[in-house]
Amino acid sequence: MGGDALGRARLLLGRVVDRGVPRGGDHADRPVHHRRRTPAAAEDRVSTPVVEVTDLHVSFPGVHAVRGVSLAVHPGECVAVVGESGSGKSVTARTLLGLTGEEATVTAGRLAIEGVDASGFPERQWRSIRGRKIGYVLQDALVSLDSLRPVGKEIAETLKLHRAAPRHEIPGRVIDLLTEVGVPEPEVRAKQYPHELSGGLRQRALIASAIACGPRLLIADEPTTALDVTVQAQILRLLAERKRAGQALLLISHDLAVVAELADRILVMKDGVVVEDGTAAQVLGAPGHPYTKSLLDAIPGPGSRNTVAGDVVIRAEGLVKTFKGRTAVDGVSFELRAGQTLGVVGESGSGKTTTARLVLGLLQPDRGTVEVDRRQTQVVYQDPLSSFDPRFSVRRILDEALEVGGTPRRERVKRSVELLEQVGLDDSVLDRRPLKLSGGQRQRVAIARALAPRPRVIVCDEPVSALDVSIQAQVLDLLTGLQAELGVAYLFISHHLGVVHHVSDHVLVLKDGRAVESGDAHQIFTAPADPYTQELLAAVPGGHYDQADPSRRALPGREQHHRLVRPQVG
Amino acid sequence: ACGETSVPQGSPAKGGSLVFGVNTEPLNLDPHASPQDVTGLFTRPVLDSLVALDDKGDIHPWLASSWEISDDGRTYTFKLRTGVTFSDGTPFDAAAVKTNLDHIVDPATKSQLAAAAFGPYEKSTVVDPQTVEVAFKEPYSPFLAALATAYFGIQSPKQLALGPEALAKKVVGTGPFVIDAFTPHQGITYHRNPDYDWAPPIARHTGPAYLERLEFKVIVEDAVRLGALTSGQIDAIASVPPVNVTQVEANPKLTIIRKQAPGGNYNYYPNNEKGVFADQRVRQAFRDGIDFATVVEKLYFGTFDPAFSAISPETAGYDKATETQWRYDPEGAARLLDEAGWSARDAEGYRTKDGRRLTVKWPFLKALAREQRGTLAEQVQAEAKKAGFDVRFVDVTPADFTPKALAGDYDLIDFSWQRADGDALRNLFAISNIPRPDFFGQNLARWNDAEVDGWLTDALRTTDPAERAALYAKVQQKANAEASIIPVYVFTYLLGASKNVQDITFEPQAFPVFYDAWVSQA
Amino acid sequence: MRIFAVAFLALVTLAALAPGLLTGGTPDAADALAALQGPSADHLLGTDANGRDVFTRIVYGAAPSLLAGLGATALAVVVGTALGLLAALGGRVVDEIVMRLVEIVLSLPTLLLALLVITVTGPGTVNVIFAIALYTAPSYARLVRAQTMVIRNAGFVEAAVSLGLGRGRIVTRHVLPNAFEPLVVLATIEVGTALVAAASLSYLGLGPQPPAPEWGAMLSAGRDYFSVAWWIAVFPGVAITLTVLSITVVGRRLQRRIA
Amino acid sequence: MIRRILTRLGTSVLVLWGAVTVSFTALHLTPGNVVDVLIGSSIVTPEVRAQIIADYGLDEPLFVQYATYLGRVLRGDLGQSYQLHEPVASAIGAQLGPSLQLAGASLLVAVVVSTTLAILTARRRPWIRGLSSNLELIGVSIPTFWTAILLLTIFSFQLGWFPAVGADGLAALVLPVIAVALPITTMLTQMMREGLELTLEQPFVLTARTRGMSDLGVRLRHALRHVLVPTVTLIGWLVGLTVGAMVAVEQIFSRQGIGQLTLTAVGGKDLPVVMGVVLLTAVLYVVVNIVVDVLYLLIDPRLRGAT
Ligand SMILES: Nc1ncnc2c1ncn2[C@@H]1O[C@H](COP(=O)(O)OP(=O)(O)OP(=O)(O)O)[C@@H](O)[C@H]1O
Ligand SMILES: Nc1ncnc2c1ncn2[C@@H]1O[C@H](COP(=O)(O)OP(=O)(O)OP(=O)(O)O)[C@@H](O)[C@H]1O
Ligand SMILES: [Mg+2]
Ligand SMILES: [Mg+2]
Repeated sequence: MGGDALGRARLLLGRVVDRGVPRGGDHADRPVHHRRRTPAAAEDRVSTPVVEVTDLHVSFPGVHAVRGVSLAVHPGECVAVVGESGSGKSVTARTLLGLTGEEATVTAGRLAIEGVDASGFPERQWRSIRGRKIGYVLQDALVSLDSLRPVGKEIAETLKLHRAAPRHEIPGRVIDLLTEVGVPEPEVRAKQYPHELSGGLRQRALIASAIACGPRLLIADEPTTALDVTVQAQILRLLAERKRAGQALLLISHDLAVVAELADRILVMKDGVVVEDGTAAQVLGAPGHPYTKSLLDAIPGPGSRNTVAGDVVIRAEGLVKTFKGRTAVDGVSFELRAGQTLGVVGESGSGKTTTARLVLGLLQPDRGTVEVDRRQTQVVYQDPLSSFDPRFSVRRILDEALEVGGTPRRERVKRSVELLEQVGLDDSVLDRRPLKLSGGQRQRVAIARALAPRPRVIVCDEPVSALDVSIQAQVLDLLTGLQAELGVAYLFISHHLGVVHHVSDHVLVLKDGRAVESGDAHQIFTAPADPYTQELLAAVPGGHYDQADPSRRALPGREQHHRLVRPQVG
Repeated sequence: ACGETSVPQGSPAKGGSLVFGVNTEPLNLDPHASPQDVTGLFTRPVLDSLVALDDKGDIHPWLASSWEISDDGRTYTFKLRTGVTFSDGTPFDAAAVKTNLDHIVDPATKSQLAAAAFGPYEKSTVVDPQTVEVAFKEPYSPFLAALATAYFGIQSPKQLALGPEALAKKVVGTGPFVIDAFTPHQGITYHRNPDYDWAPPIARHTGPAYLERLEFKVIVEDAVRLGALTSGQIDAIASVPPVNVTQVEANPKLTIIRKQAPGGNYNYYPNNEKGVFADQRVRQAFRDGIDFATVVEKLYFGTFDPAFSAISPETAGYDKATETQWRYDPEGAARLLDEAGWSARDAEGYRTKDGRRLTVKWPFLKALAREQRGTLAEQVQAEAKKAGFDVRFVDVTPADFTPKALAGDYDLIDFSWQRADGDALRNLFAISNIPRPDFFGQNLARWNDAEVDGWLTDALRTTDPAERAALYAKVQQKANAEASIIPVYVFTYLLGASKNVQDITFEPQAFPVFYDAWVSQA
Repeated sequence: MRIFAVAFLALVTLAALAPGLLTGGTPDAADALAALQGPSADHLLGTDANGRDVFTRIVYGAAPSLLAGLGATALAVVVGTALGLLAALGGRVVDEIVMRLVEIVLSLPTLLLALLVITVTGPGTVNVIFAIALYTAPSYARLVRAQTMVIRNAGFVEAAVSLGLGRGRIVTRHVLPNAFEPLVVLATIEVGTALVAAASLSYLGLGPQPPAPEWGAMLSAGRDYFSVAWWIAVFPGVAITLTVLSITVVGRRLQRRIA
Repeated sequence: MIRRILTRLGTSVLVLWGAVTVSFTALHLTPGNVVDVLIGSSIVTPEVRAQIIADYGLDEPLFVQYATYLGRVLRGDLGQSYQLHEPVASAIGAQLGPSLQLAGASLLVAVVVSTTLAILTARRRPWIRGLSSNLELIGVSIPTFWTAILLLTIFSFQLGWFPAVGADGLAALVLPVIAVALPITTMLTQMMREGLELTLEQPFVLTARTRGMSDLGVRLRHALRHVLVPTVTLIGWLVGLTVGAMVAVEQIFSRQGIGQLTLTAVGGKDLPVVMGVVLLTAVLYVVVNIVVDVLYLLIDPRLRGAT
C-alpha cells in the first residue's frame, strides 16, 4: 500500500500553491545555545514574522522534549508542524505563549513576537500576548471548554480579559464571533453548555474564543483529530477562511493529509528535532528525510484484496434497536463470510457500535435476527485501554482469554508468547500492565487477546482511530496479515474511510441507523450511489478519491468539496 | 475539716457580683421533685426553710420562729415568723407551708428525694395563719434536720400552682436572692432580694445579701473550671480537683475553702448477700488487705481524709471510736483468706478456691465518677491484686447500672451519700432499703441485719440527741466489725476562690451559701 | 517522611505484637508512691496518677488501640462491601431496600448511634469497634455500590462478557477487585479516623474500661491531670497522632500506587 | 423533575420513619427499665412510682407505645420529656439555636479557610504542599476535645484573649468554632486541593490561560467550580460529623446545644427527647441531601439534563 499512498501525496501536491520561501532546513544538529542571536537569519523576509523562534530547547525533568527547533510564521502564512505523537509539537506551540509550565526549562536563540524579544517577558506581559496577539486552539477540542460554563461566557472571557470591547457590547460581539466561525443560531448556542454541543460546534466555539481579540497568529493544535470526516472538513474550511482573511496560522497535526490542504510551509518533527523544513511542495513532493517518507507511506488507501470467501459466519436480518424512543439501528441486514472483511462506515452516532453490540449479543435486538456462533467470535475495541482490567498484566489478560478458549493451563504461557509474536510483540511485555504500554502495543495486545480463543470472526470497533498514522498502518498490516494466515473474518467498523477502503471486501454504509448502501468495497468507494456516501467521501481531506478514480470528478458532491475545502485553488 | 476563709477580713462591702463555676446542674429546678442533690445548691439562694441546722447539728428557727414536738413524737407544731413575703409579693403564712409540704408528697410531683426524706408524713393542718401542725403516722426524729435542707425550701404557692413545667425552670421563694434566668448547660443568674430581712440566726449578718448579683456557671470540665478561676474569669469554683489543690494554694490570688460533707462517706459496698463477699472474712480481708489510708492520702494529696466509719465525722451521731476499730493489716487479711479457703494462688498470683479465682465484679460508672474516683479505683484494683483479689470493672452505663444494682448482680459498688443527719445510716443499712426489682434503696451492701434494723428504728422514735447518738454508734461499730462496708474517704467540699471573695459559708450538707458572701473591691 | 512513617508503623506493630521486647515493665503496676512523676531516666515518659509508667502503658496500649482502629475499619469494610455489592448487583428491589437502610443509618447522628450501640452492648473495646463500624459501614456501602455500578458498565467488563467469561467469574475476578481499590485507600485513612473516634468515645466514658492501657482512654484520663502532669495525656496523644499520620502517609502512597 | 422531587420526598419520609423505628427499637432494647433509670438512685414511694409509670404510659405493651408515639409525631407532637419537665419540642427548640450557630459558623469558617488554603497551595512548590498537607494530617488526627482544651489553655487561660465559657458575644464563639472547624477544614482542604490539582491539569484550564487569564483567575473562575461537586458531597457528609464533634465542644465550653441534650437524654433514658433528636437529625439529613442535590444541579449543568 505504501507506494500507493506516496503516489497520492505527490499528486496532491500539484495543486498546492507554494507561497513559502525556501529556507535552510535542518537545525537539529546545532549545539544548544544560551546566548541570544540577532534576528539576522530572518531578515530576508519582507514582513516581520508574527512569531519567530530559533534554536528552541525545552526540557522537563527527565525529558528533553524540544531540541533546537526554529520556526517563523509571517502574516497570512500557514505553517504546519507535523510529526508523530510525543515529538514536541504541542510543547513548541506552548512556548510561543510562554505556557510551558513551571517545570520546564526553556532556552532559545531568539524568541520574538512581532519583532519584540519575548525571552525575558514577565508573566504579566505574556498574559497581554495570550489571546490578544496569539490565539491558541488546544489539541483536545472536546474538553478544552469549561464544561460548567456556557460557551458564550468562554468566548466573552477573552474579550473581558483584554478589555477588547466595552462591557455592554460583549454579548453582541460573542454572537458576531459565533456567526463568524459558522455556528448556526448563535444566540441559542451562546447560552448552551459544551455537553450540549456537537464536537464540531465545540471546536468552532473554541476557535471563536481564540480569535475573539483578533490575534495576529492563530495556533491550531490538532484541530480535527477528534472529529469525524464531515465535521473535519467544515473546520478545515473555517481555518482556510481565517487564513484568507490574513491571519497567520500555525497548524499542528499528525495527519499529513490535513496539513496538505492548508500549509504553506511544513516542518516535520521527530523526537523533538525538526527533521525536515520546507515549503509544502518540497516536503510533500520530495521528502528528504526517511521519517517524512514513512509518514507519507502510512496514509492508508485502497488495498489490493484478493481474499477467498468461505461460508457465512454472521448473518444479520432486519436488525432494529431502539433506545428510549431513539432508533439507533433500523433494519440493518448483512452477511459476513469466513476469510473476508465487512467494513461498516458512517458518521458518529449512525449506529455502528450498536450494530456490533447486537452481533456480539451484548444487546438484544428489538426486531430481527443475528446468526452467529458467539463462541467463535471475539472483539477488538476502539479504546483498548478501557477494555483491559487495569489490574491485570498482559500475562493475565492473555491467560484468561486462553482459559476461555479451553487451552490447558500448562500450555498457556507458551501460547501467550506465540500470540505476542503473532502480533509483533515479544515476551518483555508479559508482565506489564496496560497502562504501561504504548497505544500501539495496547492495540496489539487487544488483538492477541481476541485471537487467543482461535475465533473465526473478529469484530473490530474503530480499532485504529486512536492511533497515530504510522502505528495505524502497522496494525492494519497486522490484521490483513492475520487474515491471510488464519482465515479469520472481520466485521470492521470505522469512520475513517481510507482505513475501511484499505481492509474491506464489502462495505456497509450506515446513516441514522439505516443501511444506506452496501456492497463491494471498491465499487462503493469509487462509485457511491447514495448521496450520503458521496458526501462522506467528499469530506475526506486531500480529496484523494478523485485521484484514485478520476471519473468521479463529474459528481456534484465533488464540486462542492472543492469549493469548501480548498478555496485557494486556482 | 473546718470551714471558712482565713484571709484577713475587712468590713463587708455591699454590691458587686460573684460568678461561681459549678460542675453539675439540675435538670429540674424544683427541689421538691428533683432527684439531684445539686438542686439544693441552685435553689438555696432563693429558698428559705422553716428551720436552720448548724454545724453541730443543732436546730435553729428560720421561717418558723418556734416549734413544739408532741410527746409521742408524731406531731410538730410550728409558729411562723410574721412579715415575711415571697419575692413575687405573696405573703408567707401557714397555708403556704401546708401547700409546700403537701406538694412534696403529692404523687404528681414525682418527688424522688424530698418525699423520701419526709418519712411517714401524714398531713399538715393550718391552725391559724401563723401556726401550722405537721402530723406523722409514726415518730420520725430526723424530720427537723430534713426540714432544714433546701429540698424542703418553702416556695411561693403562686409559683407552685403554675405546675411542674414552670417550676423546672424557675422557683420563687422568700430567700435573699431572686432568680433572673436559668439556662440549661449554661447556668443560672440571681439578683439580690432588697426586702430580705429574715436571715436565720446562724448567718453572720441580717438584712439583704451583700452581693448585688450572683451567677452560677456550669463548667463540667475540671480543667476548664480551674482554668477559668486561675485566669480570673470567674470568682470561685466548686470541686477543685484534688490534684490541683496545691497549685491553687500556691497562687497568691487564690484560696481553697474546705468543708467536710456529712452523711455517708465515699464507701465501697460489698455485696453481703451473695458472691465472694457474702463471707465476712473475705470482706474483712479486702478492707484490711488494702492500705486505703495511704492510697487516699497519696492519690488525693492529703486533701481528703481517709474514712473509718460508714458516715462522716461531720454527721450528727458520728462515733469517733470507729477510727481505731480497724487498720491496714496485710498479714491478718492473708490469714483470713486462707481460713476462708482462698488459699491457693493461680499463675497470675490471684487467690483461688476449688479452682475458682477470687474475682470481684465491680460495676463502675466511669461516666459519672467524680473526684478522680476512677484513678482511685484503679489503684485499689492494683492493690487488691497484691492481696490476691482479681477486681474486674464491669462495663456499665448509667442506664444499665440500675438493673444490675437492683438485681444484686455485683460484688462491689461504690458511692457517697450526703445527708446532715445520722439517719443517713438508716438509708444505708435498713433492711427495707435493700434494693429490690421494683425499688431502689441505698442499702447496696445488702446488709440484712435485724439487730441493726432495730437500732435504726429505735433511733427514729427518740428525739433525744444523746440517745440517738448511742444507737448510731452501735450501728457504725457493728458495720465495721462485720466489715459490711468498706469506708474509703470523707468527701470534702473543695471550693476554690479568689481572695477577693469573702465569707462564703456552708450549709450543713456542705453546699456553699452566698448570703453572707461579699467581694472586696481591692 | 515516608521512611519515618514506615519505621514508626513498624515500631507500633512490634509494640502490639511483642510489647515485652520494648519495655520491661508491666502496664498496670500501680504504685501510689510513685504517682505523677515527670519524665526521667527511670520513667522515660513519666508516670501517671496511679504511678504507672506511661511509656510501658503506651507500648502495651498499641495492641488494643490498633485493634480498635483496624478492627472497626475491617468490620466496616466487610459489611459495607457486602451491602454495596448486594445493592449494585442484586437488582432494583434489593438495591432500594439496602440503600434505604443505609440512608437510615446515615441519618442517625453518629454520637447517638455510638451511644445506642454502647448502651445496648455496654462499653469496651469490642463494642467501640462495633459502634464505629456501624457508622462508617454505610459510607463504604455507598462507595462500593457506586463503584460497582461504574465498573459493571466498564469496558473491561463488557470485554470479559464478550470474551465468554461466566457471570460469577466476572464479579469475583473483575468487578470486586476493582470496586475494592478506592475502598482500600479510604480504609487506610479511616483506620486513623477510627482511632480518633475511639479516643473520643473514651472521652465520653464509653470506651474500654480501666486499667486497659488504651491510648484514647489514657488521653482522656490524662486531661484531668493536664495542669500538673502534662505527660500523661500528651504522650498517648502523640502516639495517636503519629500513628494516624503514618497510616495516612502510607495510605496516600498506596493510593498513588494504585492510581 | 417533578417526579424526581416526589420520589425524593417519598424516600425521605421512608428514611424518617426508618430512623424513628430503628431508634425506638434500639432504645427499648437497651437494658434498664425506663422507670428504674428515671428514678435512678433515689428512693420513691410506690405511689410516685405508679404515677411515673402512668404518666408516661410505660405500662403499655411496647407496640402500643410505638404506635402512640408515631401517632403523636404525625400530629406534630413530640411528647413530653421525662426528665426536663417540658415538651420535647421546646427543649430541643431551646438548644437548637446555639447548636446551629456553632455548626453553621464552623462550617462557614471551614469552607472559607479550606477554599483559601486549597487555592493557595494547589500545585505549588513541593515544600508548601508538603507542609500544608502534613499540618492537615495532624489536624485530622487530633481528637476534638483535645483541640478544645489546648485552645482554651492557650488563648483563654494564658493569653486571656477569649472567654473560656459562655455563649454571649462573638468572642465566646471563636474558640469553639475553631475546635469544631479544625478537622472539617483539614479534610476539606485535602479534598479540594486534590480536586484542584486534577482540574488544573485539564485542557480547559490551559485554554483559559491561553486567553491571557492570570493564575489566580484560572483557579477562582474555572478550577474552583469543578471541585465544588465533590466538595458539596463532602460537606453534606460532614454536617453529620460536625454534630458529633460538637458534643465534646459543647461540654468543654459549657455551651448550650443539642449534643449536651442528647448525652443527658440517652444517659437518663429520656426516650422522648432522644427520639426528638433522632427525628431532628434525620430531617436535617434529608434536608441536607436535598440541598446537596439542588446544589449539584446549580453547579454542574451536565447533571440537569439527566433524570
Ligand atoms: N508538562 C510536561 N511535563 C513533562 N513532560 C512533558 C510535559 N509536556 C510534554 N511533555 C513531554 O514532552 C514531549 C513532547 O510532548 P508534546 O505534547 O509536545 O508532543 P506532541 O508532539 O504534541 O504529541 P501529540 O501528537 O501526542 O500531541 C513528550 O515526551 C511529553 O511526554
Ligand atoms: N446504551 C444506550 N442507551 C441510549 N442510547 C444509546 C445507547 N447506545 C447507543 N445509543 C445511541 O444510539 C445511537 C447510535 O450509537 P452508536 O454508538 O451505535 O453510534 P456509532 O455509529 O458507533 O458512533 P461513533 O462513531 O461515535 O462511535 C446514538 O445516538 C447513541 O446516542
Ligand atoms: Mg500535542
Ligand atoms: Mg462507536
